[in-house]
Amino acid sequence: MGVGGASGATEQVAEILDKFPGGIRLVDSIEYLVAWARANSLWPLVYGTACCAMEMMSAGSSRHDWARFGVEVARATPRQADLIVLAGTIVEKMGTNLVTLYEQMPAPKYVIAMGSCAISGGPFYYDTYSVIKGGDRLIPVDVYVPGCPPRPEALLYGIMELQEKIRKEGRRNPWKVGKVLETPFVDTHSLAKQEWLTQEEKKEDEQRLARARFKAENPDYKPAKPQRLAKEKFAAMPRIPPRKSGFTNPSLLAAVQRAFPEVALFRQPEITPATVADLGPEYILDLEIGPEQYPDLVRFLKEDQELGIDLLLQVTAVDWQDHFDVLVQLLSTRLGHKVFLRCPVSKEQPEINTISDIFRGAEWHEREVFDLFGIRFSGHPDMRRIFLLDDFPGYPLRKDFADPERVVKRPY
Amino acid sequence: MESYIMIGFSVFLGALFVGGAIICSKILAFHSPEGQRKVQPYECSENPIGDARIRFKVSFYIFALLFLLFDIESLFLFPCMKIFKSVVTGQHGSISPVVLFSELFVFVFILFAGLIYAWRKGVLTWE
Amino acid sequence: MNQLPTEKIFPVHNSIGDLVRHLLPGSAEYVNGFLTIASLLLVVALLPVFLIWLERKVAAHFQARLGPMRVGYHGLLQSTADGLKLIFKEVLVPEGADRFVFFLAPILPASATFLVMTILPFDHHLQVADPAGGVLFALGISGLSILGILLAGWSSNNKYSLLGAMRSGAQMVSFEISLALIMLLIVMVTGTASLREIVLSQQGTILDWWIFKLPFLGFIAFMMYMISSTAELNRAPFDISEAESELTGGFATEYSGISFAMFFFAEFVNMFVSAGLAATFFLGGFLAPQFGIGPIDAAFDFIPGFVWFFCKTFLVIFLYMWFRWTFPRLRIDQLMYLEWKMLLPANLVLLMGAGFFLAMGWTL
Amino acid sequence: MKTRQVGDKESLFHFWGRYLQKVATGLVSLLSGMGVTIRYFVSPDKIITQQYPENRENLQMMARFRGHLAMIHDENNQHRCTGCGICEKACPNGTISVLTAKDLAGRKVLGRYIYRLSQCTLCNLCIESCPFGAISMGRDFELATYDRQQLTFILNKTQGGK
Amino acid sequence: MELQPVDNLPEGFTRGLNSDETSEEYFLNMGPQHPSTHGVLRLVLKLDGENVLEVVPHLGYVHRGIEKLAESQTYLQNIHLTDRLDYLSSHFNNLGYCLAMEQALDIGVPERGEYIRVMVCELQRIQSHLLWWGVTGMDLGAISTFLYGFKEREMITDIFEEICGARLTMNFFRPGGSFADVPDTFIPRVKKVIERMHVALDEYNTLLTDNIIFRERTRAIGILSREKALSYGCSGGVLRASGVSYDVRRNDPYSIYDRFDFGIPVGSVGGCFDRYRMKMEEMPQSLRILEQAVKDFPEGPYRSKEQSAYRLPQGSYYSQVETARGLLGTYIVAEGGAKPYRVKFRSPSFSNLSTLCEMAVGHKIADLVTILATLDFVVPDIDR
Repeated sequence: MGVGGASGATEQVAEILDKFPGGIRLVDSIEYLVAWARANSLWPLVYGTACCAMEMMSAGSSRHDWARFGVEVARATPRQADLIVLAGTIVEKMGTNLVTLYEQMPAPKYVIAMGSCAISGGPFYYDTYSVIKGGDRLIPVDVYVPGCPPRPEALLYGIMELQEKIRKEGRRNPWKVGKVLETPFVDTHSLAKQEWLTQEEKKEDEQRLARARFKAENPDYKPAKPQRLAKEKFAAMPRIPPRKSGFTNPSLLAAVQRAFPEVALFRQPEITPATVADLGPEYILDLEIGPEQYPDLVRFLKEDQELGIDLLLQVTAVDWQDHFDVLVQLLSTRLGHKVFLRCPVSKEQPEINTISDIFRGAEWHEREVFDLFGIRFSGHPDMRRIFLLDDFPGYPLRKDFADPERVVKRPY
Repeated sequence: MESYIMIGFSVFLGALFVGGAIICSKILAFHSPEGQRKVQPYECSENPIGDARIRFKVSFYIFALLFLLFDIESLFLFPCMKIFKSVVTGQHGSISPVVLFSELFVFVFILFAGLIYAWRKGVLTWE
Repeated sequence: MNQLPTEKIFPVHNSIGDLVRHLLPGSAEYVNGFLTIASLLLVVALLPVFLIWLERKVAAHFQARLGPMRVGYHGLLQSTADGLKLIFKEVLVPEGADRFVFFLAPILPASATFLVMTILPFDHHLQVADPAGGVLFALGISGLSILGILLAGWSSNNKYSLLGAMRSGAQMVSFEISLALIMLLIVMVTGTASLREIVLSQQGTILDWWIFKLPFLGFIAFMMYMISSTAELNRAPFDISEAESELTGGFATEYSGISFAMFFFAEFVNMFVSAGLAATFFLGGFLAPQFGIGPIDAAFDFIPGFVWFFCKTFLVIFLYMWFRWTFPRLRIDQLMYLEWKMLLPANLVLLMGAGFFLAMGWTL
Repeated sequence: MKTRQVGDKESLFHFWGRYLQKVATGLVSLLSGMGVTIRYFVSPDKIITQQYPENRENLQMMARFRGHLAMIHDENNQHRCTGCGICEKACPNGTISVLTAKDLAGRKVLGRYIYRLSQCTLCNLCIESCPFGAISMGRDFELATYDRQQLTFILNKTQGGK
Repeated sequence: MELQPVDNLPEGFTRGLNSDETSEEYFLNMGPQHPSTHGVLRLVLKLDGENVLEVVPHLGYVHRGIEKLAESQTYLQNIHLTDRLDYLSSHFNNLGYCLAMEQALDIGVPERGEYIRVMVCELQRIQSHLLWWGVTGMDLGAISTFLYGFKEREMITDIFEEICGARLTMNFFRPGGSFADVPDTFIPRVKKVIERMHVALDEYNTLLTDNIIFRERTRAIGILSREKALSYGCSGGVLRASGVSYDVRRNDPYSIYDRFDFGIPVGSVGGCFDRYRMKMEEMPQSLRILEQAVKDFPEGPYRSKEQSAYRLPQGSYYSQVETARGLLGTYIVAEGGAKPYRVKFRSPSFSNLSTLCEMAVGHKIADLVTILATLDFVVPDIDR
């Protein structure tokens, strides 16, 4: 990082020419020409991480057509790009790559931060452990285009602002590489509040006097009541539960219990198929099973022809402070019913058998659970972190996760 | 021969033009300070894995050989083609156009047979 | 058509040359030649600027949009700005690159373009050189751009570049054969390899152009020329060597600034040359189209030849652009299939067909 | 990809038939594709480009367009905000800071309404939650700046603000 | 030229390069900054010339921790977070979240509200498919398709902007309906879109579907068998292309989808062309739904009673919707209070992408791009 000032032979040429009469004029007009060329030929890098990239593409579509500005020559390699539009959230893992990209662009290069995420982290400012709060903490940004995402026109306006900026720079106002912000992550919301409060406290004394005087002058002053806006009133509607197909809960439970008598129902200690029926058709059977039988039950559910369960929706986990629950959600595409099952895992030794040999799709889901909860799956072919960097400290979805370096706590 | 002098001259001018542009750029272009990853080869913004000077698939060479074969063979046709018209119009009285065509046909036929052979051998299928 | 006597030293004549001939007898031929080359250089230098603008405008109109609009009238100065910017842009050399070859690679195809431009017959007497083996010359020079791309890919020390270079090597090498065979066909039916004489062999009405002659075969030959020259130019749908969605920047991944501009420059001049050759071979070159209707023919004949040449060339260029903005890209094995199993056999059959026609003495 | 070869179980005649048919249908498909694009090329009325900076005069955003948060002020530059802070709580990302002061009568009023456009997701929740209808969405979109600090606004014009 | 051994085996690979003399193998990074990974997905390829031997995807280049964030926001605030999962299906995501909340709080939706939901969702499906179509064309080298797809997409985007003020991140639906009614111009605009789409789809088919180059590029590429698709938990077009007729709208109907007459296209082979065809044939079906909905679009209230603060009773709630990409499951664990205890989104792209390693092996780089394009994933949806 930290690209200092740019230098070029232009400076030396200009120094020589300046001494001659009319030399300044000449250099100036060359400078003007170069600035004009640069401003009108901004080739963007094909870069986009999230939603803003779609609006960036819209800006390139026929309707908005940024080709009118000569911006349509989008390059896939940074070597030929002049402009990088930071479209979308920048997370820690991408941060180093973004700096690489920026450094690999030849000078002069320009950066537009598009949308809230790239400006300040936007919706991911508070309580996120992986988002970089603003692109300008990594690379110098020239123009900020606010919005979430900004309209294509707003981006075009941002490009016009950038053109304006480029046109004004020349040798005498040399191309400046902007500064990388190095401020710590602050909770701007609380900061503003605090500042305001101290400011108000200082005024307290003089205000007290003013208020007393006001009260004396207007003894029967009655403030007007604020008028509430009349909002449209809506009637409550009865909910029509959607039609469910496939096995009913009682018959499903009965089938499972036949093979696995130990199976329990989550938070429903006394289970009989009859009581399950009372839970209603929308209730999805939520089985609980010990770690020993957990893979067997999954295998049973998959292989039982009658039940017809064939699709793994997901494997996930819930942190219940004292233990974890690993959750498996299954679906029958043929019949339409769903089964959830959970297996408690202790916090001290978070390890459980894998089911990736039963459902191939579980492989990534289990990696995700490992990454975010730190639950290991024994027998898993590729137990690595999936989203976060390998040296990320801790497991973020645990309830006790705290990382003051990364996370700005929500003030309210 | 004279025309080749002109061609040579224009090559000189062309090189001058191209070289001029490059020298002009050398003098006037920006030079930003060396960055950490600035000169690292671009591999989708990641660190390149291994060397870029790699061995390459043999199929490329097979096609290069085929090219040599067919291109040279077709260039052999060139003199024949050049006089074909004059033979037909009777300027080369001694050669009958039919004979010439037959000779040509045999040549091209052999070429074609070679192609069919390569085809059947599966050489022409890029794997 | 007025024919000037053939020249002593250089086969070059134009109005400027005539003027100089009067003023400076003796040295006239040299001055004349230099002037022609200088004006040609100007054309070559300006052509890509115009062609790039044209490409962007045409692409835009194919896509229901406007294209460059804000620099100059309808963005006419857009590619000028791009060119200027590229000159003033930093040139980066990747770590581990072969510096000499890295810089040489874009210069080769760019200067080679000047070579082919010299033999294009722009007008009756507007042609720098007319070697007897012009067709062979054009064919030979076109290989130079392959060399540039291969060198670029190899020297960049980048796997994407190398992949792009190898792809384009295989591709161009293949399509050169069918290009050569089509040119051979033209040589066969005209009996000459001089481009000027090939043009002159199409004198008469529009039906004497090679595209309409040789019942149907001429048209097929033209189509095949278009296909193989598009491939030779590395243009979509055959742009596998710079396939952006696969290889990011292809062979030019590591090129920036002026070095990249050189590739860009060469690409567009090459396109012009290819189109010019198509016009020369098939569309009567600088000859005015004649319909056998007196007044129209006279009017058309009045328009100078180079105007017709440019018209025809741009027509072919438009075809190239039309292809580019319509078709998806082929995969490399399909490309090879197309060349070796479709074009090449068809070419040989075509050649024999035309030979048969000629040998039988039938009118073409 | 498996390509059949000559003599590979099918007759030569069949092979060539298939081959030629492929060429013919292929050519037709290519030409019809070119037909689609040329139709766009030759009809300028199909161009849908809106020339943004040139059409500023009559560029009208949709009525509900969410460009930025704005406080509704009447002709006397009075707003309806009471500084209750409901919007502040409704905002998912701490975009709004409602800083209250006391007026001369000792009643809590709005002092400064800080709005950080740089963080705003334009989700409309603050406006939905406001019981007094004091804020609305502005329809400006030309908000790009050179400085991130300039994206923090003070929305109220009357009390407390500068 | 000597072969340099790779010192550190790239992450996720179990076997290194073939070390014998004739080896032509090498590793190549594709992404995170690559035009055809559609965002920031990183694939590390082991290649032999152009042929793909092994693919290892690396995720997380836009992992923003939405699920953690959702635990610290109120239920209502979380709706706007779902916009940012799969931003091309933000209405679906909103809907999925609202359905789970409605299930928990027993909130009904009035007739007009349901119609708005269905119509807006189907418009979004078309919109998303249009973008996908354009991008697929662009990945295969036909750049014009990209702009053609966007042309009609903008018409639909206009509708969205008119009804909710945003073009991409809508935050439109609320438990019990939507935050605003549709304006009067809604129905005429939808009619116009339907009319235009019928013409446009013909154009698209001529331009790309029937094109011989496109056909050849997608033929017999990236075959995914029925068993594999199920085992990997695929959904949406990817699953249907492999011959499994499962669509949440049909098999587990939500909202009022069971009232409409529409077909579910099902493929046979499960290759790239089948996956392409699924999407192309889904668009006319969506138009069919729209046509029916336009015909009997009712008057009346657009939402049911608003609650000032949503507090879900203890329990876990699951809803699923069919987004443009497949099955989106929203799983909310509530422990009382204004904020959820745990929120989990089962994103279709995540499971769909996991099949990539299976499909790409043995094909070329160009085919890998085709496979990526037809898988139609959205990276933030995978990373969340």
